[in-house]
Amino acid sequence: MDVVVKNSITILSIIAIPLVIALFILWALVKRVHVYEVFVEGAKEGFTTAVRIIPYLVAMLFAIGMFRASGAMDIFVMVLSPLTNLIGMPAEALPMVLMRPLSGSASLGLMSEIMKTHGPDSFIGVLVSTMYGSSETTFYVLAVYFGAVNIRKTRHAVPVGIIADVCGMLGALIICKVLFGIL
Amino acid sequence: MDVVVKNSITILSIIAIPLVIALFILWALVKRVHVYEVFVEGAKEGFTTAVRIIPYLVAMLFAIGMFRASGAMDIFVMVLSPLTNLIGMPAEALPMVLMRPLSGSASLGLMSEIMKTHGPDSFIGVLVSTMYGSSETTFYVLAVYFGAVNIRKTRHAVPVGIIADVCGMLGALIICKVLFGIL
Amino acid sequence: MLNYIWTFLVLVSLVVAIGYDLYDEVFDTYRNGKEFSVTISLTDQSSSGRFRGIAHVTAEYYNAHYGKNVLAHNMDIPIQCTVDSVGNGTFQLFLPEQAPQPWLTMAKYSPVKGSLLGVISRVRFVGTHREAHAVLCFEPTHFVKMRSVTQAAIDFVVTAVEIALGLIGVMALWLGLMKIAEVAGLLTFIAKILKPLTRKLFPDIPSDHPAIAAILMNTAANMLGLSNAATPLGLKAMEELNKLNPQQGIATNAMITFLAINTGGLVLIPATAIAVRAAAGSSNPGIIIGTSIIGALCATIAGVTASKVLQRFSRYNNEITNNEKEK
Amino acid sequence: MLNYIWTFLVLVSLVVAIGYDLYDEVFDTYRNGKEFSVTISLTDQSSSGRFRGIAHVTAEYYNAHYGKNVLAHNMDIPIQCTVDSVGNGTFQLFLPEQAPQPWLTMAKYSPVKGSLLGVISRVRFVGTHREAHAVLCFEPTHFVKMRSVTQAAIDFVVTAVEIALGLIGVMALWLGLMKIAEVAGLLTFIAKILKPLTRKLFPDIPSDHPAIAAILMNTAANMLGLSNAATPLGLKAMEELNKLNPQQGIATNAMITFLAINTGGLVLIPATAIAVRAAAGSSNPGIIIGTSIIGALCATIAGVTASKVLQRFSRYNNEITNNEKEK
Repeated sequence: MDVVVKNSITILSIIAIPLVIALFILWALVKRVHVYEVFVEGAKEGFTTAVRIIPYLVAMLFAIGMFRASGAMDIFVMVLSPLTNLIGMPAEALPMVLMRPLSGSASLGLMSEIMKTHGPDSFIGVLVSTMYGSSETTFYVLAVYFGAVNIRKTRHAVPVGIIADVCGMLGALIICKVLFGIL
Repeated sequence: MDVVVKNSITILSIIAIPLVIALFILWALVKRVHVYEVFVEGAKEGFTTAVRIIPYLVAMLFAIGMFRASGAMDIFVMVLSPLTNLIGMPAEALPMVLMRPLSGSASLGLMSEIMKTHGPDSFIGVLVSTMYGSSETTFYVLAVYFGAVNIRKTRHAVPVGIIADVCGMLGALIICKVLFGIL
Repeated sequence: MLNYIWTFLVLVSLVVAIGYDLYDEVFDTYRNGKEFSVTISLTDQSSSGRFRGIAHVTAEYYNAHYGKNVLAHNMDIPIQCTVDSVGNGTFQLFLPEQAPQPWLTMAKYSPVKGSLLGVISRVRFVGTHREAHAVLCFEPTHFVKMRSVTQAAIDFVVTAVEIALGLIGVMALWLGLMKIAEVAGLLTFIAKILKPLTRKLFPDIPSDHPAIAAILMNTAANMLGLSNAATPLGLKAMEELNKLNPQQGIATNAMITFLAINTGGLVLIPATAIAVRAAAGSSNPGIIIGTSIIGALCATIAGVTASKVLQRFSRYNNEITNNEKEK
Repeated sequence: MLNYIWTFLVLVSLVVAIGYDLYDEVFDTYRNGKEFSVTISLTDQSSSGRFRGIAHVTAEYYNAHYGKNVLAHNMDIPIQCTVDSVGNGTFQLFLPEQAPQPWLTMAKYSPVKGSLLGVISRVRFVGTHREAHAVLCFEPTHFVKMRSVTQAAIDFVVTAVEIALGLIGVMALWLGLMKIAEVAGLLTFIAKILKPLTRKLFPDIPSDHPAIAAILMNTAANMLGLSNAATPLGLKAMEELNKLNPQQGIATNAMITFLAINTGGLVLIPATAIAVRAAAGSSNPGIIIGTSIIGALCATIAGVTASKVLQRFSRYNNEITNNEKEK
């Protein structure tokens, strides 16, 4: 990636928040809004929203925590690896694929471990860090975002999230194979 | 100050709380109040009051935190020091005058630093610790106290606070000059 | 759907944990009740039958005892014993951090964490009391996985609350700032500018609704990797979307499309992954920027497409659209 | 008024931060993209082009490079590099805590905190590979003040919540005790005793109102330096005063007078200041007791006088008094 582009994105991400704050407050000054009073009015929601999330987050992390600790991951890798071998996914990357949507800290640990054993510039190292960098902790996001508005019937949100995760992981695998691997 | 007076004040501040608790409960016993039930009844308010403060405290500390970190203080000292030199205020004490009403921890840090560089028994050391000891974190108090009762229109509270702070700082300067300095 | 996944995660965890534990019981992984012989070099001995020393564990004996080839070198481990005149008593083995398996797990679930406890017997002192031969019998270790699964459940539940309470501050900050922008009319302004872009993605949302601005700001914060701002803005967006929700408690199409964009995880610079790579000594930590963006784009496009396709087959779909049309 | 001060603080902070950062950009404080030559003594070398060593940085070169006289002695800093066959690659410099400025700031905002990262090039090994000459180019450092201001905003917001949640316990304790005193009639009793003293200060409050007792107790706790009790009692006083407030959301005269007394900060023994003086080795730490009291008296008297004078010019004043009179 071009260094100039990378640097300008980095700078943008640094100045984004101060700029947004400045823009909001200057705009409000022009419109003669009582900023402090309005800020306080809006900030009141902070506590109730955070508290509303608690049961959803407890439910989700309870299940994910048990799953992480049970060692069920190893069994899934064992069962699924013959299938994923067919599409050329290295078995070492499979735990990342399975864990990434469930737990950010667990997948970060997996990534660091793979860096240590295989090296960060090995094909598996690049693949796993691409996978980590190109997706979100889907189930955590689902729990928090739906929890904040008390949504219990998620309709097709879970299938959509899983489809997105699978496609993202496949996309990461294919692009890494094309650029760095032997296709 | 007389040591006896100082010691008796110290003792008073130690026994004040136990004495008040004992007085309250004994008086309540005489009046046949159901102390446990009434205590719990009153204590219930503790949580809601504390939570009600949050948005006000967030708003205030957000602005104060940014101000502290921005280094704007140095610029204010630069701009104001010619003015304060006229009334004989040492430039080293100016950051304390400006920071004391905003942030307790920042002004405590300033005081410790001045003690280190100028010595606690120098004129500046005595002046700065007098200034610290003789005033309160006005804006923090305003945010918390008004926040607890949802007051957003503070009317003349801010000017009153600023006038009190300025007079307190001037009083501290004058008394220190009279007692320890060369007026 | 979340019902099934949740049930699946919980039940699979329990079944797998029981499976591992039964395996350990059947194959006696921890050699519960079996005797383990050691030689102890004494370092300190008091009169009351209490002594400290170094227990010498040979790799050969250890591997044979546990039936696994886990220990490469002999080990010297500090031990403390209390024995009576006949040579029976209790011991405490202070395990180092790099101790081999079964012992490491046994120490983790020992009553005194990090130490192995048990009964010592047949203590024989040799060589003017500078050395002793003895037989150790460890406290039995049972159902380790079940215990760790239970512990994880409790730990994660506590973590969940910490995460939520830790959100209060940044939530308040961003909700306060967003309220300023809302009252000042800035959010409506942004929403109107973005109308051509968002009409396709969120046809159900009125074109000047503040939800659009919140969604935009959440997406921008996510792309720039500003997670401190992204979550509060995302929750604000959900709350705005929920104001348009005719059936509280049931997700709307717009919410699911928004979450598809959000969980796609499009980040322009994946800072965490780059930092881990840099710390691991990569010769080019930033090489994954391009590949990550392509991966995330795949996920986002697939997610949005799936949300648009699946909403046609959803059970609640028609009701919501009808209600909205009536308004 | 608070609106203006708040806006002022936020905008001034941002403007100043941008000013400092532009200064850094214009005068190139961090020498972004400039080459820095070092000599490295190798300590450890693996076959894959990875090596560790000690980078020798001379004071003369460092000061010349950054155009400032910041480094007095030469420095030896651990370094880890990954280079290809041509001698190009990346490095990580493990900065010690007492490193000189620009580097210390650069390390603080580096992707791997505490280390400087960057590109190493033109690596030449000399003397049977025990030493290497190379050129370092650090990851660019930009907009440091903006980042620290943003970070401070988030840190303080989190602190605000911690302070508020930390108040719950003492709040509950004192509100419980005050309720006991209230139900037992003690607060009314105290208020009646103090009537001659408080009639002047708080003419709007009925003479037997519990607010008087809460104000008295808050003032006493403040004077004795009992901050754990002072804040809850002060909040209790505010709540009692708010019960007499005809226009919720707007401060009353009594509230402002009370706050003037409170922010005056009259403390009989300023314990924190004395402790700091003692810790700094003062020969007479308590010397400030008298001067502090005089300073605080000036503040209190000025504050109360100002509150009495300014309330006549306040926009909301008449409404409040009229409403109260009607009751």
